[in-house]
Amino acid sequence: EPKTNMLHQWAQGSEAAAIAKLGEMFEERGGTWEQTAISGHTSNTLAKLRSDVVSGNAPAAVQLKGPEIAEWNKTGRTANLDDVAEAQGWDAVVAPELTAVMKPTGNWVAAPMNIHRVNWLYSSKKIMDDLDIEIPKTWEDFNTACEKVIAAGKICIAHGAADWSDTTTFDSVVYGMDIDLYRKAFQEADTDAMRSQGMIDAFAQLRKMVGYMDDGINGRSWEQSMAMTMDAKAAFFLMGDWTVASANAAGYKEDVDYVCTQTPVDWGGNGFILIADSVVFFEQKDQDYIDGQKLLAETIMSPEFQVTFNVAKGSIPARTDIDLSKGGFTQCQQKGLADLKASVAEGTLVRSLAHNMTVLQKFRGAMMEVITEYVADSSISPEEAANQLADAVEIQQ
Amino acid sequence: MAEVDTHIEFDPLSTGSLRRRITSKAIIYGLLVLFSIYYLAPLAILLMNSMRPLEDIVRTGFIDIPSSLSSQYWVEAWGTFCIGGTCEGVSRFFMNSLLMAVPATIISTVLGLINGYALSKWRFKGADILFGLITLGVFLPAQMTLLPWAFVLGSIGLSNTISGLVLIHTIQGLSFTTLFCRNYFLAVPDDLIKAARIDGAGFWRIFRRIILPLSPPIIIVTVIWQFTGIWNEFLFGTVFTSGANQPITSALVAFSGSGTGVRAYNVEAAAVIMSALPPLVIYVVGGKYFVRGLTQGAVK
Amino acid sequence: MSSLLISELRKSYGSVEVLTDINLEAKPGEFVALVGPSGCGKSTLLSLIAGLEDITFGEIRIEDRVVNNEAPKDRDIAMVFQSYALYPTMTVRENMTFGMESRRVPKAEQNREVARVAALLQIEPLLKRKPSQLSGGQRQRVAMGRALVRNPKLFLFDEPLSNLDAKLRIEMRTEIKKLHQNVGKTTVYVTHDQIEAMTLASRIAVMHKGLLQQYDTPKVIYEQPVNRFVAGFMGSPTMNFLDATVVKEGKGLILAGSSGEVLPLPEGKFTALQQGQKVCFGVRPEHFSPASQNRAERVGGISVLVEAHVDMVEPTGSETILMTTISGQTAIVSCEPDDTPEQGERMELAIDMRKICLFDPITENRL
Amino acid sequence: MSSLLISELRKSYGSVEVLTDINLEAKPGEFVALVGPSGCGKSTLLSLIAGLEDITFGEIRIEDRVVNNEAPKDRDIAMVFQSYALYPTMTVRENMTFGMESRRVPKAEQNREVARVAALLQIEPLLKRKPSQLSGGQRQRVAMGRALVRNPKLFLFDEPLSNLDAKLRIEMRTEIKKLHQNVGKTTVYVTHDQIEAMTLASRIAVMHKGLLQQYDTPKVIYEQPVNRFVAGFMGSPTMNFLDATVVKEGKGLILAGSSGEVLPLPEGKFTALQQGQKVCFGVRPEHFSPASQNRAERVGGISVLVEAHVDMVEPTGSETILMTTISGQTAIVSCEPDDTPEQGERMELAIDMRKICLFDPITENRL
Amino acid sequence: MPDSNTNKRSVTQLIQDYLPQIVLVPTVVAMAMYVVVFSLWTLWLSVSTSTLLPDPSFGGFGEYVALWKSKRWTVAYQNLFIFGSLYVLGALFIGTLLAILIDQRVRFEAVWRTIFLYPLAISFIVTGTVWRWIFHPQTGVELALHDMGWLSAQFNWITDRDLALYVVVITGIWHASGFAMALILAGLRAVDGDTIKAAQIDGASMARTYRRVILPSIWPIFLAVAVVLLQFAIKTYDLVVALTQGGPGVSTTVPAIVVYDLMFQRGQIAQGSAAAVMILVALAVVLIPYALYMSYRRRGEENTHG
Ligand SMILES: Nc1ncnc2c1ncn2[C@@H]1O[C@H](COP(=O)(O)OP(=O)(O)OP(=O)(O)O)[C@@H](O)[C@H]1O
Ligand SMILES: Nc1ncnc2c1ncn2[C@@H]1O[C@H](COP(=O)(O)OP(=O)(O)OP(=O)(O)O)[C@@H](O)[C@H]1O
Ligand SMILES: [Mg+2]
Ligand SMILES: [Mg+2]
Repeated sequence: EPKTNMLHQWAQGSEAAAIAKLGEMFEERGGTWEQTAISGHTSNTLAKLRSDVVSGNAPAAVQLKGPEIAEWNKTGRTANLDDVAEAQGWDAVVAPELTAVMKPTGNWVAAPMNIHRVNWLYSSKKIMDDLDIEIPKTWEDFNTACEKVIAAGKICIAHGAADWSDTTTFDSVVYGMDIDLYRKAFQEADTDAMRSQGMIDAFAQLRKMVGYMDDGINGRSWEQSMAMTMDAKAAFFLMGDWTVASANAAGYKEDVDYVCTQTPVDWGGNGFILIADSVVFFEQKDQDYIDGQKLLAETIMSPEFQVTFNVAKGSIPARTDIDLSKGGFTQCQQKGLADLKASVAEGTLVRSLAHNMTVLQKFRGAMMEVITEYVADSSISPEEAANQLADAVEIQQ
Repeated sequence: MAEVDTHIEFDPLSTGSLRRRITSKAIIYGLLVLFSIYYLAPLAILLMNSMRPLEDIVRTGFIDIPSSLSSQYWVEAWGTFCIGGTCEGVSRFFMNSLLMAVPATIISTVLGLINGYALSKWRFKGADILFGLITLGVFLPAQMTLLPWAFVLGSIGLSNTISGLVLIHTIQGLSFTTLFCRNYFLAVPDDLIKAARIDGAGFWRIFRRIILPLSPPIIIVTVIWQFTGIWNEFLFGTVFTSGANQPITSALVAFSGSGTGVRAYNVEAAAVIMSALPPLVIYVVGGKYFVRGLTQGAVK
Repeated sequence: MSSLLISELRKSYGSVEVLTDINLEAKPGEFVALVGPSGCGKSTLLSLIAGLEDITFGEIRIEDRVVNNEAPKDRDIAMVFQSYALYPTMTVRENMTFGMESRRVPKAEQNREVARVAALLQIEPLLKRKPSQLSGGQRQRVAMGRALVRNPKLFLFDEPLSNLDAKLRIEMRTEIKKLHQNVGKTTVYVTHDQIEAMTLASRIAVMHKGLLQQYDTPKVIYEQPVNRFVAGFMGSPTMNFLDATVVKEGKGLILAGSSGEVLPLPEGKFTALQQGQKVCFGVRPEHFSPASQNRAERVGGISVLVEAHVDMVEPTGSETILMTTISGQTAIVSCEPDDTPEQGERMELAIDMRKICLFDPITENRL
Repeated sequence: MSSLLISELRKSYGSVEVLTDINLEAKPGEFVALVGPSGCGKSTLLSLIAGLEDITFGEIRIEDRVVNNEAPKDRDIAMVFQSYALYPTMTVRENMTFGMESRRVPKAEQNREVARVAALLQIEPLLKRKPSQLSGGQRQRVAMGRALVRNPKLFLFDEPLSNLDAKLRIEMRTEIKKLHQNVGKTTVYVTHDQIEAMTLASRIAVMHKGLLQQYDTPKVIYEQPVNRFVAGFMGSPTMNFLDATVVKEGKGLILAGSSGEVLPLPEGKFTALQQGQKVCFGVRPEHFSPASQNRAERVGGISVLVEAHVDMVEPTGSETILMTTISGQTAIVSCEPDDTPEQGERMELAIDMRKICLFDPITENRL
Repeated sequence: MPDSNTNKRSVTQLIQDYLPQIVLVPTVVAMAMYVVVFSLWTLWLSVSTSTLLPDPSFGGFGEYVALWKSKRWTVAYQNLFIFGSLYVLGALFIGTLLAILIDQRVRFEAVWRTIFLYPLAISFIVTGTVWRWIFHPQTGVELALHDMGWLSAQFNWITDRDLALYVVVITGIWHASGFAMALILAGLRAVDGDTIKAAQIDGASMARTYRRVILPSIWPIFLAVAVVLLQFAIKTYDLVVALTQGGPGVSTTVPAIVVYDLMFQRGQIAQGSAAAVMILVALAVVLIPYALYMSYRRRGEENTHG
């Protein structure tokens, strides 16, 4: 009798509801579902995982992201899903950008649940209309628009400062200004790239943008920031597509209250910064749990789940073979999928630094510290910031 | 063991002219009221917001005169609020906390009493070194002990159980309880022990008949200290238990974290008050004895 | 047979020796008082007898049985503490029965014993009270009651009266004396009050710095102290010590600072004295008397007269204490209120020479 | 002029009156001792004089100025406490200068004062120490030093010696006496030790239950106590009270329980006595003496002989206390060691009839 | 010759004699494991090559170097000292003030005492959360002032990187000063009333009496409270997490947060252990002098008694 116990951090709200769906489906398929939802900081989930592994009770399934998967794979304690993957033909349907992450050493150790897009720009429809502003396509446009908004006495960027949200914004800035720089600096942790003029320019742009924010950014949650834009108190909000789910759940309407577009890019074309939530499987001794892992992997990769889960979460399925025009996906989500495909075609697809899809946690953590400090402390110059970014990474190498 | 409360203190303000006395009393009460506002504000804000509609809170913040009050959020918090993937409110986490805090408090207090008694009244070679070792435990940062504890719990099969937390809190608490009890018992005259030994009583009989009856003040201190400490601790609860096994403080940590989804502040405020209620009641009821016992035991 | 026999006893705490080579014997029914200044080791000795501390060296016998390795409860002793050490959470009755309960004495016998002792000490009305509801004297009595119930072989008292105020102390002293005469148990009684020791004990052991100085009857201790320490410690006001030089081939003394008057020594008592030897001349305050009321001669003693200047007069009611200067040395004199001189007066004092002591100024031993 | 004048003073705590109608006067330079049992209100009275508590009713004057509403610091007094109340964190010198600093006395003068007082009390070597580094006697001295530095109008002492052990207490008592003779300040001295009061005071105020019983010189208090309480409180061992009946038209007594021997009363002293009146016959222990050594007659007094049974003998060294039974009533007798009878003996005792007191058994006042 | 060392005691007698030691065995074993083994384990990890999981092979002291090169850590360590000293001194100061106020024979003493003491019962998580609500300009005091019409009112310490640490201090003081108050009050009550009377007679004003006589004489209580609070300060974690999450930027990070993040979020167990060892060092800096001082004092006391 297949059993599972999944460790994840979606303890509340729509995310909790989405994961509850997974449980239901798993049980429908004859499994016994258990979950361990750790609320709060990601560290809490990871601490839990680590302590479980140390105590010899590695969880059957864990929600993990990005390079962490490879790291855990290296410890040799992850389970091999190649059998299921082969039987179900995952290689064919999973977005190619993800397969490298899910198969760190050539074997499937994780099942992707979704693809989130980070580089969304939400604009307040009302402000755009009132002030007669075009939704900006480039960073220069963006700055011009902001000047206009500020002149009109409104807040331009709604933001809640935190290391991850500051970095989310910076992801978009660097990516939009220089995609190669993004790849070198943020995906390969190349410290020369971090010290380059491009990075200094990006920091300068970030500094400008901090100026477009109000001074209440510290301690504000991202939902509060979102509401500011939706309620037309602020013009723009830069955030991932989970915003869509939350906004819709809170009763805001696409194209009425807000408009979603990709964040500005100076190089034209379609861009996509991606996150994929995935579930990693650890080796088990109990046959029930081993069976459960197979069943869970199948469930996660099943089109039904991918649809239900992603509708709830605002993201797009990890399977590329799903038609988003059906099943309750919003326009933003559909636009997201289209952009993804275009981006893949143009070769502009990247993974997100802010959301732990690129470099190891230790580099990411060090970099986020620098970025969030830069946002908080206006006395740091862009040059200093670029050097600090590189230094922080070099220390950890 | 000086009785703190029977001490007739000298009151410099009871002499001198009437006017001076009145002004000084006014200043004293004025200051006390001011400070009380500082101390009570958070509690008042919690209480108020636990009954305000969410729209109010979102619109006008936490400090505002409520437009309407309702106890429905309390009901929700207790029974239906979604925490950690289940929507059963805080009730069962509350029970978990009780199941964790009560045994851990009792066991660590009992052991602390015995340890303190053995260390203070049967001084043997090395007793001071042992005592030093035990008190060191007071100061170990919890983060440091997480992984070793994980290993220990795993090897004895207590991962993700309330019993595991009871074990951790008992051992961590031993330092405090032993410290308190030992210092308290130092004030019990050695002659009592000698008299009892001559009377033919042994180690346990002296403990039961002489020491325990003298211990209520320090038992109150250790119980209050341990209970609130254990009840309010969240790191171990978060890391070593999950889901249905979590104690209430860990379950409510969502508060501080960057959780996603819309925040029901009013329900959370109600849940927070509930989670704080047991230690609060204990302090309000036992505060007097706590202070008295603490000065007899801790400050030496 | 002896009730208590202590031989070559030593006790050290770490490297500090607090008791050195103590030898002491108590006959059945004897009342032995241990006196000495604070810290001289009295309580330690009592603890060793009781078995509350380990013996470093030596032997203790109770009724001829070596008890060195026996636990306190097996030594059949009872002890009364300075702080009374009553169990604060038990009633008086429970305090008294606690020991019997520990020894599993049948209930009926317990009740009989409590009744007997309570009657003896007249504490029946207190049996239901807690120690905190008792006055100092009552606590004292209960503490004794607790010691009495078991009819032990040996009673140990550690300064049982020193927490009481002066009046009560005198009353309780008499009570203890009566009690001992009634019960007749061998008793070792620690005190630093020499009057208690004098009035209560059949023999007194004077201790100083862990050493037993003298062990004898009160009379001998008071009248023939072995050394200056014992002489000074026993007696209140304390003995006067005057510097003097031996003259007349050992048959007289000249006080240092005097104009040369010779004080003749009693015949045959100080035969070993050498001409010119320096001595310390000890006279107790009550062995002075105004020449007019020469007490010594009245009772058939020999006396000598010295001149004194009265520096201060302290009437206590029943007697008057005079601070005087004799040949430039200060001396305390006690006299009857009726004989009291005025402050500043010069007067003749008679010294009862039968009662004086001489000490070697260097060894401080009595000559 | 009087240094201190207390008129109709009352003090209540809530509904409990702890001092009732106290009238007391101290002449300049007088040494007044307040004695009485614990809880009689001595410390309260001192606190009222010092201004540490509010007066309920009445008036206190210091050097003829009403101070009822003045703060302690304005009354120009100094006080020495039982616990010494030295400031534990200050050195001896700082303890002494603290008051002067509070009053902004110039530094130079402070130093002069400290030097003067330290010399007077011989505490110069202690000036740099903290109180915890001092012995009991030294603390006592420093406490006095602190009181002395300011040259106040009035000295108040609250049982300054009761924390010291017996020997030291006697020494310090003498020192205080010397000091008072040197400094000559008016002093109010609380004690519950009647010997201290007797030896130190120029006048003694005996208090009982908030009432002033008697205020007079030590001699009068001792010899002519106004009532049985004062008689019993002053003197150690305490006065014996024997029941008796007046016979021979007021010229003789018969002890209750005796076989009818008449004790003749001294002439002219008890003229108001009625035939058949019951009285309480008070004799101090030292006014008995063995018939063979009839002290009373020796000093020219009148004495009567009574027969006594010696129940117990308590030799204290300088004197011997006898517990006796006279006509079935117990009496404590003090005698010289040389006259000591054996326990159980019958003996004849002489009573010095000049010294006796008679009390009304009901009002307890002296007749 | 009598010899007290001939031991003829039976086994049960022996057990009786060593009972005090025997009952301590479980505690000693537990504490030896908890204190000694856990500490050594951490020490070893800090020089190991551990990353995601503990790994016992030796990796040198590089992690310490890396730790001290990290800005976040240096800020955190510096914050520890700033926060620690302000928190302890502040709590002692407020606690003393409150104790003195209550000591003036006020009415309803128990009520005041409870009001000031109750924060001790509240968890740091809740404390931090509620105070964040109060301090945050968009939810708390500033908003309330704006709503009341005072639009220029500014109260945004929590979002100001230079002031945010003081918010943590104020909140910490709120939590702990009742504890200080309670102990100091009990201390004040135990001060010998006669010394206070003596000071009055010496002409000292009330303020001077407290400053020069009463407070100095209860300094051991201050010391004890300070040590208890300092170890709280050094272990501070939940309070900051709930109140500021270490921000703005890293301006309010404290070492315990860094340790936790390094060990658990970033998978740098070795560096996290190194940080934990540094916390122990900070503790030792506080505790060793205290312990030495206390034992010195105890010895001193014994000497004056002896
Ligand atoms: N446990 C101990 N460790 C070390 N020294 C001790 C111990 N107990 C007592 N002493 C020392 O032994 C000496 C004798 O102490 P003891 O208590 O027997 O004196 P004492 O004569 O009873 O004095 P007091 O009259 O003050 O009661 C003292 O110097 C004391 O300091
Ligand atoms: N603050 C107070 N409130 C109520 N009663 C008090 C107060 N202070 C003293 N008393 C009572 O007043 C009476 C007199 O007390 P006081 O201290 O003056 O006695 P005392 O003669 O000094 O006794 P002692 O010799 O024990 O010092 C006592 O019965 C005491 O209980
Ligand atoms: Mg002793
Ligand atoms: Mg008094």
